[in-house]
Formats: sequence, C-alpha cells, structure tokens
Amino acid sequence: MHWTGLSPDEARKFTADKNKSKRDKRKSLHDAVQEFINDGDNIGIGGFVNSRQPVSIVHEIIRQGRKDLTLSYQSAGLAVEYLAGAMVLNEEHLNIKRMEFAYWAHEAFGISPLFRYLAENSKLELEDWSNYNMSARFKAGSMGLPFIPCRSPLGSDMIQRNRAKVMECPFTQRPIMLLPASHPNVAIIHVQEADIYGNCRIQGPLFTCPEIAMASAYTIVTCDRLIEHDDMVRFPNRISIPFFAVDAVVEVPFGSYPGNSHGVHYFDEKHIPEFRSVCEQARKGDYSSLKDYYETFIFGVKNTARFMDKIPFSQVQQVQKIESGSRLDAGFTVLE
Amino acid sequence: MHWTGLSPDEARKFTADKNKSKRDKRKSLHDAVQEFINDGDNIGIGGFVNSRQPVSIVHEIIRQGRKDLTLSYQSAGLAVEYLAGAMVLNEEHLNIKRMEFAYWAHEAFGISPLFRYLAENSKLELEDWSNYNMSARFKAGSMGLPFIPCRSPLGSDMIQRNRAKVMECPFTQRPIMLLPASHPNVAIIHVQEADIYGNCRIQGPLFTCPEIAMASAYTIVTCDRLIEHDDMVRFPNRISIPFFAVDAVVEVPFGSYPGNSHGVHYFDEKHIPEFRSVCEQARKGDYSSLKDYYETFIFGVKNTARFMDKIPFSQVQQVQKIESGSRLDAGFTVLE
Amino acid sequence: MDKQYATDFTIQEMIVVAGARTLPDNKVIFAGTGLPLVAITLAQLTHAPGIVPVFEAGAVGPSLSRGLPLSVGDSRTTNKANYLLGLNSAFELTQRGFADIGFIGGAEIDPYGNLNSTMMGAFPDNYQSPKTRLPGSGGASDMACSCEQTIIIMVHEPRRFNEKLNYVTSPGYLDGSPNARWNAGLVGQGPQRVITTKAILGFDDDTRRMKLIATLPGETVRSIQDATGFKLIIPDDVYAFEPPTVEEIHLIREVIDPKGYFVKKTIKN
Amino acid sequence: MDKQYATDFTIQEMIVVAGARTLPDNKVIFAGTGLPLVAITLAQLTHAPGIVPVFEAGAVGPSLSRGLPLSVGDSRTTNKANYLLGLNSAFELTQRGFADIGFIGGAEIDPYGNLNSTMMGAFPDNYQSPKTRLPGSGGASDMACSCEQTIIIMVHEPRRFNEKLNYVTSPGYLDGSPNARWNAGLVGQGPQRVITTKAILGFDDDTRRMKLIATLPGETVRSIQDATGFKLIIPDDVYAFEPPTVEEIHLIREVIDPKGYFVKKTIKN
Repeated sequence: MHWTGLSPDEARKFTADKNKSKRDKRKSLHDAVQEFINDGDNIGIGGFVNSRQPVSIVHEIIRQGRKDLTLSYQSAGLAVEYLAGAMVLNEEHLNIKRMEFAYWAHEAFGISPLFRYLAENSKLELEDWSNYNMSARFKAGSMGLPFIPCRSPLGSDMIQRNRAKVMECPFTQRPIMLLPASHPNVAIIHVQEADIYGNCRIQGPLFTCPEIAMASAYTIVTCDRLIEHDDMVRFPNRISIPFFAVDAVVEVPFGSYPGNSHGVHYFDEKHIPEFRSVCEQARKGDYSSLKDYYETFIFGVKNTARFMDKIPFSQVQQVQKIESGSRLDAGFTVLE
Repeated sequence: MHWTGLSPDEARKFTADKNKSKRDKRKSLHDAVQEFINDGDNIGIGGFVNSRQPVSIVHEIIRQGRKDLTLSYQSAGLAVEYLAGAMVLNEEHLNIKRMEFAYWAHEAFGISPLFRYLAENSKLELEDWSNYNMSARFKAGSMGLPFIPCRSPLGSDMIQRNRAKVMECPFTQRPIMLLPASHPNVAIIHVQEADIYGNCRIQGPLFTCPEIAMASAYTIVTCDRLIEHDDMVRFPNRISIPFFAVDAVVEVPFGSYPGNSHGVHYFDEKHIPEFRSVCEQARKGDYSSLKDYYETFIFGVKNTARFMDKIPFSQVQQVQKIESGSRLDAGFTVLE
Repeated sequence: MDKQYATDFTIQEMIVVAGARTLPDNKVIFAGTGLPLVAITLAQLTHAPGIVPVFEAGAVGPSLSRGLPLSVGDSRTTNKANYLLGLNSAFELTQRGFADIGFIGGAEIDPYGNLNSTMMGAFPDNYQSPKTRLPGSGGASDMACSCEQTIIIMVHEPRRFNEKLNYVTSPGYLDGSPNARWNAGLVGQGPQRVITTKAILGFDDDTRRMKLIATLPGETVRSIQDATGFKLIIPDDVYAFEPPTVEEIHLIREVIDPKGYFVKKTIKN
Repeated sequence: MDKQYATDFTIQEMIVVAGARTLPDNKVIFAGTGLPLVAITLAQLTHAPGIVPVFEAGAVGPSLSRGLPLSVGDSRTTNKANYLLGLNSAFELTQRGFADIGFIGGAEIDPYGNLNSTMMGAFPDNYQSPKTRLPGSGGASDMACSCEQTIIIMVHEPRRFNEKLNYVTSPGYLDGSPNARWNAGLVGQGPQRVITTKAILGFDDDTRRMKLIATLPGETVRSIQDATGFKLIIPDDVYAFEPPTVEEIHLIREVIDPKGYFVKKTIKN
C-alpha cells in the first residue's frame, strides 16, 4: 500500500510522541506556514467548496511558495483555485503534484477553469473519490483506524482510480468498500472562533474540519475572532476541535473571504466571479489578467488585512450585512 | 452470523420504508412503551452508568411486564438494576434473557448486587464487550455499516465471548478487530430537552445516545423539558438527535432520577444507596425489602410524577441545588 | 381557481418545474447542487411544504426562506435546520436509510441510469489527459448509491445520452442484470426518474433500461428519441406533461433565483 | 518549607498518594473510575496542575474543582471541559494517539500486566456460572490497549496477583514475548507502572515480567513478595517510597473525597 502523508502507524506514533499540553499557540500566519508546511507535504484542506475555505492560509502559502504538494479535500473551490493559479503562473515557485478529492468547481459560480486547464494538460496526478469517501477517509484517520468501510460508490469506475479495496463483509457476505485512512502532514482550517490554546468553535456546517484536524500531523487554524478561553470552556459542548489537535492559531478576520463564513459574512458575489474570470482567461491562454490579480491581491500585499484594504468597502459591507444578526451566548449569531 | 435485534440489511429496509415526516410525536409513557416495546426485543439503553439513564421508561416497562429481553448498552447502573430487580421478584412478569454490554455496576455507589446474583446463578446469556466496542457497534449501526474496525481489546479473552472477528488489515497487514453493528429493536433514551417532533438537545456528555437512537428501529425519548420547536431550530448545531430518528416523545421531569441529568439535577446520594441496599439483601436471599421497594416506588405509582411524590422534598431540592446555575441561550445551564 | 399556464419559459425553467412536481411531500430529500436545489425550493413553495431537505455539507431539514443557497454548504442551507453537523453525518444518515430520495444532476447518462460527472474521453487510457475534465463526483455518487431512490435531472442532448459512458461516476442499475445493485453491495434501490429538458423518463421493471414516461411541452416521442444516443423504450401510455403555470414561472424568476444563478436564460454546453 | 509526613493514613490513602505522584504534569491522562479519579485530582492539586484529564463518557480537560465526580460520566466531569462529545469521541482520540497515559484499576493481575475485571472462576468452562462475576471491562480494556502508556492501580493481595489470570479483560504485555502487543495489533506501548497498596512495580525491559521498584511505607521486599502470587523480579535499586505528607492526606480527606466515596477507611474484599 502506497501512503500519501503519513501511514496510520506513522500517524499514531507522531501524535503519541507530540507535546499535547495546553499552551498559547498564537503565531503570525507567516510563521505558522513557514514552520508547519513543507515541500512535498500532503495538505488537508478544510471548508466545503467556497464556504469556510482557508483562503488566507492559501494566500500565505502562495507568497512563500511550496513545491510538489498533494492536496486532500472533498469539495473545494477558492482554496484550490488560488493554488492552481500560482502554479499556472510559475511552477518553479509553487506546484500541485497530486490531488485526492471529489469535486473541484464553484457550484453557482461555475466550473473551475484552472482544473480543466491542469487536468486536460496532464499536469496533475489525480485520485478520484466521492465526497463521502474523502470525509470518511479523514474520519478513519481521526479515529485512529487504518480504514473505514463504506457502501459507496460500489459499482463505479472510481474504484479503478483510487486505493479503495472491495471485500466480502464477513458478517453479511455482501460486498463492501474499505477506504484507507487519510493522514495529511498538515491541516489548514478556518473557523469562526478559537481560543489561544487552539480550541475551536464552529457555527453552521462543520464540513469535515474536525476530522481533518484530528487526522493530520499538524493543524494550522485561522479564526475570524479569537475569543477568551473562559468563554470557550463555558460551553464545552460547542467545541468542535480540541486544543491538542491544533498547533498554530492565527486571528485572521475575513480569513475565508471572498468565500462564506457562516454568521460572519456571505460570499462576495462580485469578487468570486472576477477571480474566476481571470482564471478562465488564463485557461484560454491569456495569463496577463491572472498575473495582475496575483500581483495586486496576493504578492502585492503582506497579509489578509492588506488584501481586504483592496476590496471596495461597499462590497465588504454587503457580505457582512447578509449575515448580520443577534449575537447570543455560546458563539451563536442568529439571523432574525 | 447470528444477529440480535435487526441485521444491517433488515435495519436499512426498516428505516427506508418508515414514515420520516415531521409530525407531533407526543405520547403518554404508557402508550409509547405499549406501542414500541415487545417481548423478545433487543433494547438499546441510553445514558452511562447512572447518568441520564432512562429510568422512567424502565419503570413503565416494569409496570407493564416484558419477556425475554436482550439489553444492549455500554455501561449501565440503575436502568438495568431496576429491570433485574423485577426479574428477581417475578420472572413470569419480566425477564432479561441476554445482555450485550461492557459494565454493570454503580461506580462510587458500589458493584451491582443483582448482576452478581443473576450471573452467578446462570440466569443470563452474556456477551462481553468493552465500552468502546459497544459504542462503536451502535455507531456502525447509526452509520448504516455492517461492521466497524476497532483496535481494542485485541489480545483479550473477550474475543472468545463475543461475535467480533479479527482480520489482517488489507492496508497495513496488521491484525484488526471488526465489530458487528448493533441495531436494537428499540432505543430508550432520556435527554434534557426535546421538541414535539423528536429533535433532542443534550447538555453534557452525549454518551452514545445519538448513535443508539440512529441505530435502532424505534426510539422512545423522555425529556426533562419539552421546548418550543422554534427555540430548538434557532440553534441547529445544538441538536444531537434529529426528529426522524425518534418515534415517541414524552415530557417526564426527573425521567432519569435518582440518577444524574446534567444541568438539571445531580445523583440522589441517598436514594441510590437505599435502592442498592435492598438489591444487596435480595442477593443474600432476603427478598422482602426489594418487594416493598417495587410495590412502593414502581407498581404502587402510576407514573414518574407519583414516584417523585414519594421522595422527601428536601432530597429533591438537594439534587437540584447541586446543579443550579444560569440558564443561557441554546439550552445551556452554566453553573457559576 | 383555474390554472393559468405560462406561455413564455425557458427549457431550464421547464425542467425545474418538472423536477419540483416529481417530488412527493413529507419525504426526506437529499438535494445536490444546481437545478435540484431550485426544484426542491419550488416544490416546498407549492405542493410539498413538508419536504425535509438534506444537504451534504451537513444541514438537515432547513427552511429555505432566506434566499437560494449558492452552495449546498452555505449559510442559507442552515436556517432553522433540524440537525447540523457535517458531511460524514449527512452521508451516514443516508447510508442508514434516512434519505428517501436523492436528487442529483449529471453530465452524461446511459440507458441504465448510470451517470458520468468525472471526464469526457477514453477511460482508462486517457484519464490523465481527458478531452474534458468535469468537476468530479462530489456527493452525487454517494446519493446515487445510498439514497433509497434517486431522481436525476439533466440537459437532454444526444452526446449526453450514450449506450456506454466514458466513466461511471454514479451507479444506476449498472449493467441492468437482475439484482445488479444488490449484488454490487449497494443499499438504495436506484434511479426512479430522469427529468430532462425534453422528457420525463423512467426505467423498465424487467430490463432496467430507460423508458419514456412523458413528453415536455414542444417535444414529441420522435424529437425525444432523436435527441437520445440510445434506443428508448416507448410504452403505449406516454403522455404530455402539463406545462408550467404562470405561478411556477413567477416563483422561479422572482422569488427563488432572481439573479439567475442556476436557472440561466440559455443553457451553456 | 520542610515536608511534614503524615503518621496516620490508610493503605488506600497511601495508594492514592503514590498514584498521584507517578503522574507527570502536562500530559493527557485518561482516567478510569475509582481510585484513579481521586489520584488524578490530587496530582492536579499538587505538582501537576497542567494534567489534561480525559473521561470515557466524553469530557476532555475539565477542571475538577466542583467536587469529586462519583462517575466518569457525571456533571462534575464537565466543568470547563475543552471538548465534550461522547464515548466514541473519547475512545477515538485515544486510538488516534492523543491519550498519553491511561490510568486504570483491576481486580486481578498477572506478571505481564494483563488484567482481569470480568470474572473469577474457570474460564471458559464456568463462564455462565462464575464463582464471582465482576462488573466487566467498562473502558479499562480500551485504555489498556490504546493509551500510549498505562498505569495500573490495585489492592495488593496474593489472590489478586496470579501467574495465570482467570480471564484476560485488559491486555498488558500478553504472553511477554517480544513485540507481543505489536503483533496482536495493539497501538499503545502497554503498562509502565503498577501501583499497589504495598509497592510501586514496573516491568523488565526484556522479559516484560513484573519487577519491584519501590516499597511503600511499612512494607519490605519480603512482605511484598509474600503478598504476590508469582515471583517478582527484584533489582538491586529498590528504594523506599516517600511517605504521604500531611498536606496530601489533608487534601484527600478534606478536599477531594470528604465523604469517602472512593477512599474508604477500610478496604473491602
């Protein structure tokens, strides 16, 4: 068996040997990426399509450059599109080598131009899975299991394109798939709220963020709001990721912008199509707008705060207005 | 493979064919037990040791009488002790045939006298599992999987006393256990809060209540408080059991008394030892106190409200006082 | 009140209406992204207010009254939801049998209702350099496998209806052999309906091949067969589907998708 | 400040003190019910405030300042917890490698640190009518398997220390053969210490058999061997364990378990 990231036995040993004490894990985004993300890493990407994707972390990875990355996720939009754009502009600075995934596109905003470009030009090693497969693979990893059974998609051609095994269930004598666990080298996750130790509180769908964080060797978390530890532990049932599964915490307001962060801001329905359109131009052979975009919004800024300075204020106001509501106890913002 | 309760394929068909619409599911406890619990059933018991055990449902089962029950749970105290006491008093009225379980005792309150009595006198068919085994078996059931892998307790004698299978992992070539799913005929669960459709909000440890409810063919829920549906769905992240996994909802304040219901009341440190002591006398051959207890507190009362009338008010006050605190949004009672 | 039929509607609007009307009330319906999302909302606003929508990102039974979600994982899927964890929980409850109907789209379909949403081109030979790379399965293959029934919604063009798929992403009746799904280890019963821009289709009980059930406005049995890359079973009782009402088109255009995110004026290929 | 040693303490108090002192600070410690619960609380109040306790019912990293939990699942385990789901989550994070140390009790132990908490009597023959039925594994066997290390705490009596167990509930070093745990498929490294009412014991690196490390106050190498149903390895460097301090005994009696729920005045057999 060929493992990408860590094998189950390696992942167990890595975590068992780790310092799991409760300590202040705040770092700058620059330092977190520098310390925990290496060339050749398998990166587990949190969020779902364009919701709560770790955009700010991805921008920093692009600024620093990384080679031969494996990307593991179920469904992604912006995070992967941004990495792909950097690769299209300069493969020597950043390149994606392999993807283990189920879906790369932008739903209502359209297909991914750069996925078509890279895949149709043999630039990526692809492993096809379903959304549930990838979610369950992270879950197996987070549970400390080498594999997890799954009933889908038995009968599909995906089984020819991935490492799942089909066996006869020893209890029912029917066929069942076994999915190998995924243990990325590093998880990159954006949440609404975290404390300095790394405890995370998520509002809205959890996606597969807790499982990815628990499965990975290291986890970098960005949060829209850093909150007091005392507030966090008043509501232990609300904690989705416990501190010992997190290695770096960075407060980055709008860390998933122009995507959606539930209860904080909605999609920027203007910026996403603009970015997608420069990607579409690149797919068709004109790289100049893509290059401009990266120079303006990523390489030309130091961090997410400066990135946000480039966005018209009315757009920022608009995405916040859609999600405004009463902020109640336990980190819930309820839209009335 | 010998299945107790439903087999995975039977459970799938049962649930697929079920009416899953959102409708008022309130019933009297009498009617819920009458409708959903039959002789010969495998009953999945919620709670953990003496916390949030479905005591009121068990009392009603005892009043009605049921034969040849299989009890499935990880660690139980009061719920199983009460059923055992009824069996000791009159096997013609109620009897436990089989148990799939990990632990039966009362932790700080001592071992279970009636477990010793029944087990040492060959009155029970026992299947030994660990706590994680039983929790994972319910989880496999709730996930629609015929089995789930587990790494414990490999190397133990329990494997000789249960239906787990050990196989070589096809990915790591190391031994791993496969646990068969558990699909009880009926789950009996006590929670702090539910709405009329069956959505449940739990404070404190979830134990394995959501998994047991999702795995079972039918689920009866009692709750300390019935709350408005509008309040429930303001905080969807707080819902631990969705309505379509529940068949009957009964508001029963103190439904887990004399056990602990987190944020509502603590253990009755007086009543539990009293009950345990009449059980201990029965183990030693004197059944009169046990008989008195059942006649006073179970057969002699119509329901849990009348049961509570028999408890000295100062004791009820005391168990509530220990858990009193500020009631905040989203169903959290926070002790300051 | 007499129904008023719309005279001006696009084929995408028609397909949304057809999809919505096919959905029964009070069922748990697992909705994929795109047109299924619009159709389920229309059904809720018309004959089926008791539908319990499930979205793969985690939301179960939300009210969709806060605007059309642009993603099955966005904030608008979570309003007043009755359960809200993540992808694993949504797919697990589906595998368990809690999802009555899966409602999915696809790019290419075969006579047995198998779907391709992965790639166009020769498979496996040209997998690494496909003619067209599509977005991938997402959750559609899981829904096709494990929802109790599936309803498929897609654009009706000859190149999308092929005897043999480039790549099987989402299993339908596989090779159509008796009990093919059961024998493969699948738990759901498979596709019940295919709703296209031209027709309502089903599957023959014996052969599991696609059959015509109803023609959409402006179409004939002939025009539908001509737009299909394999031979359809044409039973005697094919009927003409009732056109969209003024109210239905109004709801789509003004209430559900006013910005035309999913229901475009023209269909891009 | 000079330490003041207690002159009046029970053997249960001694074992709690020995257990507490054995726990390192800043580790994730999965605590079983009974004496481990008391010892972990004492450690937190003395040298190891950074201990992160895990309880199998779901609570991770709570503050134990609201009184001694009477159950590993009661309300007192949840105060200011840093994670709080259920049994599956607690055991999964343990299987994953997040629990540094499991701290468990047992009724019977063998030289390789295997534990029995299921039954006394002939197994498998008399399984259905044991001499004594014990409560069962609970989560102890899972902790023994999957915590990175385990510490065992138990009453020291000849009938509890046997060359061969009636029933192996919680695996230690199994038959003591090289890599026995790895070969069985286990992930944790196994028992490091056995803390009894008479001694601190460990395991020989080569043979994996139990060895004496320290004698508790009032005990000698001889008295300990006499109370053990198999031959102990006695290294040259056995030392006398430091007696409980006045402060430690005060904390147990007045602060941690004033009602004597777990730390009884006398030990029942």
